[in-house]
Amino acid sequence: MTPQPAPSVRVQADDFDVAHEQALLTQGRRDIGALVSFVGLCRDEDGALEALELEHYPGMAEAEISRVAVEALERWPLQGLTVIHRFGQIRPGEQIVLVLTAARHRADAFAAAEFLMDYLKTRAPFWKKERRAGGAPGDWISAKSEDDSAAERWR
Amino acid sequence: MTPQPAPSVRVQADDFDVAHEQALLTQGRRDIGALVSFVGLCRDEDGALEALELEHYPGMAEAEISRVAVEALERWPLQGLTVIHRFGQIRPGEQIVLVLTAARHRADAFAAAEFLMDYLKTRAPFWKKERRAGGAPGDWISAKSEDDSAAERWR
Amino acid sequence: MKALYFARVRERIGLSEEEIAPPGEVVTVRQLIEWLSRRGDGYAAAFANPATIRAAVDKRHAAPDAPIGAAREVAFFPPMTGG
Amino acid sequence: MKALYFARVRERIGLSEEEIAPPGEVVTVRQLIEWLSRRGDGYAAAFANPATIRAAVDKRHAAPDAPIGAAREVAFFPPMTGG
Repeated sequence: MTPQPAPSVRVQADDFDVAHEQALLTQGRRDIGALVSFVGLCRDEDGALEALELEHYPGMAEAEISRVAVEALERWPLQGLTVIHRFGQIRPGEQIVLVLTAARHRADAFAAAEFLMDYLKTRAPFWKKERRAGGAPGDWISAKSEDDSAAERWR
Repeated sequence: MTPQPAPSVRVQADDFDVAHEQALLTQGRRDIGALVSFVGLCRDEDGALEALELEHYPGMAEAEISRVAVEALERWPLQGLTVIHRFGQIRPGEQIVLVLTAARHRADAFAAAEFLMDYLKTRAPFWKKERRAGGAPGDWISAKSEDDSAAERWR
Repeated sequence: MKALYFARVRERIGLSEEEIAPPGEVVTVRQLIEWLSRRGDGYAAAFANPATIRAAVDKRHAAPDAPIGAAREVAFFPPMTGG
Repeated sequence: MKALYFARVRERIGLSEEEIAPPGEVVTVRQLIEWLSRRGDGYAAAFANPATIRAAVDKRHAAPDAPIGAAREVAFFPPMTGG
């Protein structure tokens, strides 16, 4: 059994490059069988949205994502794990969040990536505020009860 | 409701570039919320494997993957779908298969990607033969019953 | 003790952080919310619906009954909408 | 009718494809396998364990009871191991 990899967790305003992150996770390795990536993107809501403003709790955001990542490593035999979550202004079509999982077998990589996203949604301290097209001030996005139930299924 | 996208299905000897495929799927779009990619890689089996030789049934491979892709599009509201499967000689660390799914919501993108992989494993006409380290002839890889049961859960 | 406020809670209170010194009988997160609610109209509005308030004690999620103990930092915010 | 063989089936028969002309009483995939098995030792070995044989008729998976009808192309192979 290989030792648990250290998860790579980053909270940043800058965009990220999925291909670069995949390369970092797999470089020099020949024992990985499955690589799953999830990218969450900002949708324009049929043209109604001009941008999202993502507020976060610095320090806790990194700590909480790291706790979720460690939990994923305890549940599934992963060979690598990267989570990047952006904050600040994000426009439609731009990337918000990345989860990358590497494992010998695909079921573990898929399950861990879904678990991470479900938990990030309900535990990571980020809040999205809309800015409507035309510059009209928008509202805070409400937490969805379906996100809570998505997280519930891992208990 | 947007019309169903045409799936992009390719069976090829050449390697593929995940970032390029993701860019093709998302370019110019601002309505995609979730992008899931799965890459299946050749494992070296703790150094025992020198290469895999992937045999396929030309014509049927493309047709069967396309049938599975159409089934995925009927089951989940996807915004884009790409499947690439390689054949020929593949060395440890190299990519074998890519599944990319785009959807408004992450649950659909995840489910469709898992479904596609489970079905490809049991329905796409590919066969893997090992070449052992040192050049010793290896054997055909056996179909795993767990792959059959993974496909069963979608019925 | 430092109090941090985020998102709608921050907007309603009009502050992102402040130093607070709750009295000794304020022991739990719930009691701290009740104490803060009496500091002014903005606080009262921010905490009017406790079901929509989440709290963290020293950067960890904390339930309403959790003790604030010797926390250096307590934060209040709406349910999270990241990811 | 063209018969195609893949992977271990191909190796045991020693051919990747050939033209075949089964008699009229060979109606189903299973009957075609039985008829092919009698063509020689390689065929007999390839089809010795029917549970490990999969078939396709005109590039579609076909069950043992499926009719071969007027198929242009029938293929035999082991369970798939792609992905």
